[in-house]
Amino acid sequence: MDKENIKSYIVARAAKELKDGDVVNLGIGMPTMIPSFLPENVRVTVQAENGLMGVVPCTEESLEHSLYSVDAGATPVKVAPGGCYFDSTVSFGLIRGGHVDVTVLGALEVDEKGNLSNWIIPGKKLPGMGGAMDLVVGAKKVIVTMEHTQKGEPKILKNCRLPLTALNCVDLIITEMGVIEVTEEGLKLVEINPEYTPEQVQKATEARLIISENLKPMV
Amino acid sequence: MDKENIKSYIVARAAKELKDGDVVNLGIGMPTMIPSFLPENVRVTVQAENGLMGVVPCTEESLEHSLYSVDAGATPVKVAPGGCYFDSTVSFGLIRGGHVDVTVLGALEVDEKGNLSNWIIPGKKLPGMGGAMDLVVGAKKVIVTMEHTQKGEPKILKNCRLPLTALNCVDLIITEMGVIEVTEEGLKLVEINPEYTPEQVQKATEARLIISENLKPMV
Amino acid sequence: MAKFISVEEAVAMIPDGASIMVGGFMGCRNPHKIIDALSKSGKGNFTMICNDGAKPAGPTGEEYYGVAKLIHNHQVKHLVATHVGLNPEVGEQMNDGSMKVDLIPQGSFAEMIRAGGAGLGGVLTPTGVGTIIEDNKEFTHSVQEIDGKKYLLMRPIRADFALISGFKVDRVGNVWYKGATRNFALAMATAADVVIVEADNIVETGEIEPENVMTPGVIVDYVVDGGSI
Amino acid sequence: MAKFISVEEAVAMIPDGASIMVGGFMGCRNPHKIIDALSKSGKGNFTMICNDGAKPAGPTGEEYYGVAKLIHNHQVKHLVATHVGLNPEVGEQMNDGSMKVDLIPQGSFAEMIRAGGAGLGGVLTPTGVGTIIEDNKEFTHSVQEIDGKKYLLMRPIRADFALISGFKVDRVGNVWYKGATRNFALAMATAADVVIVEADNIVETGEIEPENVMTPGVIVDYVVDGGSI
Repeated sequence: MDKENIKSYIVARAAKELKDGDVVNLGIGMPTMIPSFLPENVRVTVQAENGLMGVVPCTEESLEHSLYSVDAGATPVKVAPGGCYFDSTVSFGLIRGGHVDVTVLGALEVDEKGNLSNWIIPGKKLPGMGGAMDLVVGAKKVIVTMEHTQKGEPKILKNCRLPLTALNCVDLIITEMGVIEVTEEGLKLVEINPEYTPEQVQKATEARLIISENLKPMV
Repeated sequence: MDKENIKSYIVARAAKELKDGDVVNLGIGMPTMIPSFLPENVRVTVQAENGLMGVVPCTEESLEHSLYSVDAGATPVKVAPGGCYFDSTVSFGLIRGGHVDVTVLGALEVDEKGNLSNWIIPGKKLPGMGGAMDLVVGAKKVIVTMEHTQKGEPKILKNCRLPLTALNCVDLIITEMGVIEVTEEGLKLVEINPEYTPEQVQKATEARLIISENLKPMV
Repeated sequence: MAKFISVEEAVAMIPDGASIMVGGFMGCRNPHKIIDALSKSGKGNFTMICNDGAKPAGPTGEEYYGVAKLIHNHQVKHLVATHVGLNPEVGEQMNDGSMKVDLIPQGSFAEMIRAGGAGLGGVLTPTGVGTIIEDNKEFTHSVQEIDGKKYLLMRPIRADFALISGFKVDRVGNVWYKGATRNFALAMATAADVVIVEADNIVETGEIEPENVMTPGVIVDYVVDGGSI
Repeated sequence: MAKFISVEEAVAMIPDGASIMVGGFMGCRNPHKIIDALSKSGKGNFTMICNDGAKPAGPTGEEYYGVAKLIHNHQVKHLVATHVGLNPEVGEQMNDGSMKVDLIPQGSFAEMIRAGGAGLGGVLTPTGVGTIIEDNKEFTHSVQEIDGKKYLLMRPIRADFALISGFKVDRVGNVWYKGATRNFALAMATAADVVIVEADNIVETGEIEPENVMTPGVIVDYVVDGGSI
């Protein structure tokens, strides 16, 4: 699979995790692509942490949206009918208070305890955490979508080495190789891309994987 | 002075404490009467802690106001042009955060440290503190208006005996006998009703009064 | 997205012994239809979290106004409020031991409910320092000194149900409150497991401008048509 | 009640070394006229408390958008923000030691400013527990365990000035924000000694319905006419 195919493959699988009626927060990059992969009978409400509920893309070029309605990634958006705007204290009250069902976001590293690192590479890159630390602590379910490795190096580790975003926060990891649940016992490979063997997935993963007795093909 | 005259006398004096542009919160009873005693060039904004800014009385009988716009004493009111409504968390954020310049309220007891008791008489009367505890802690200036004694017994004490509303919160006490400042040194009588002598005021007061060198007639 | 139900369905959901937050102030915009039906339901043992005990006489001739109905019927075993002076039955039931009453400063009350709905560990407020509020361990966690100043750490408050009255409610459950009736509504809607809004007016989606929505429909579970007033 | 002043008068009020909260998000509805004038003022050594460092290119052809102008001009000695990834100059100035940067989780940031304006002793949040946020003693007071769960006690934040952009501002200073631009505005307006609002539209009092006022005019000190956009 090329880069674009990998992305679509991961996003299509992540879309299956969302249920009709869910309130979801979608990180920059792959997560933002999820809504276009949802079947018609699954309608979700997208929250943006800077104060929007019911976010939909702007199809038209509009200076007005650039000036008054951007999402957390500074992309001009609008709200769907029934959506609304509110301030940041309300928005993060909803996030921290468990009123967001699912948050999907990228990661630099995830480890076998469900620890997540995704906001800083000391000395190299300092994007900042924005709303990510609140989202992964507050959302009912936290899904990480990412490529399985970075330049061939594992990103799913025994222990995160980069500064953490939060402890024990990740529920599910979706990569182009498979779907991994974070369980009490450790990381459990529950679905696998039929192009790979479990051994290949383990080889690309630093943390030990428990292979589900019920391992299914990832589709 | 009869009961009504005493009230007007106290309220008229209290009105002089308010400055043009002040945001004020006025307790039930005498404090509510203050706005009608203000000169034309002193315009204040009255806040009600249940979520109104710019409260003015309803002159007309109106079911709509009873149903949708009451003040903290359950009296139907409205907001003046430029006034607004907000929720209780915002309202008390403004109060606690020092955005109310003056609060004027009644008291059961005040003592020489500026402690205040005005919300409960154990075993007898349990109105509750409502917003009073927040108001006296948060407002920049706290003025107590009350009759000097209750059935001949002093209400200005060495130490409050009833459960406190707050510690060290009162700035000024206005009664029909005089005006008393709460200072580091104790209670200082700064104005006196010409009908009384300082000795008479002290006699009606349990706490020791410092008589101001600059004692003025109360008008 | 909110589901539209009848007042009977709303009341049927609320079991004996439930903890219930009720919006409104001194009876003004308690959700009167739901409270009225609840007062006739025969259910009780409720913990009510509500600014006050309302008052006996309502502005349209009610003998008991709003939550005062439930108190009069002895359906409330525990009232958590800020002011109960307008309803003499609260003091009576407290004195005869039939109802427990906890009084909390109004600003703390609002903020504790907000904290319960916003995932915060509590509220650090200067309000109540040095008073008997410090002794109420059910609601006051501790006294803390932070950088030389004392604060009470007040606990978050949550409930099984929030019953709220809204002036305009649209088809997805977005709420707009009229006048001074907003009070604790948004905080309560975040802090209860089941949120039921009684709508004075059900309006088409879009009628409330997106900026002016005061409680987002995504946190409203059920809407009851309050009918014309 | 707010006083209406010119952008020059607004900038004249702000001294070298001031701490300044700025509303907006990634440059969107930073108060652009005031920031632009401030960027040409020659003043500096500012502590900026602002969600982000904005970004180089603005949507109407600006070379630097909003607060990015002040950063580009090296007028900021300390930036307190939640995300600075869109403005590469922040990282550069941080690495060459010319600007101090503190990063705070966005939800904590909002709540800390709110606490600063609402007289609360701090914010008890689960966000940041177990991360390096714990080590930033300037903004994190302590780690506390409350009823078995860990929280960070984050300190309140206040500033000398709050600079905010409002879509509609009436004659007494009441503000209504359009779309997603409300963000930190109300919290900041409570947490700064001097609050200056740049109005996209100055409207007659009454045009904003009393219920829909988002920042009460009583906490707005000054209004600057932002003129047509």
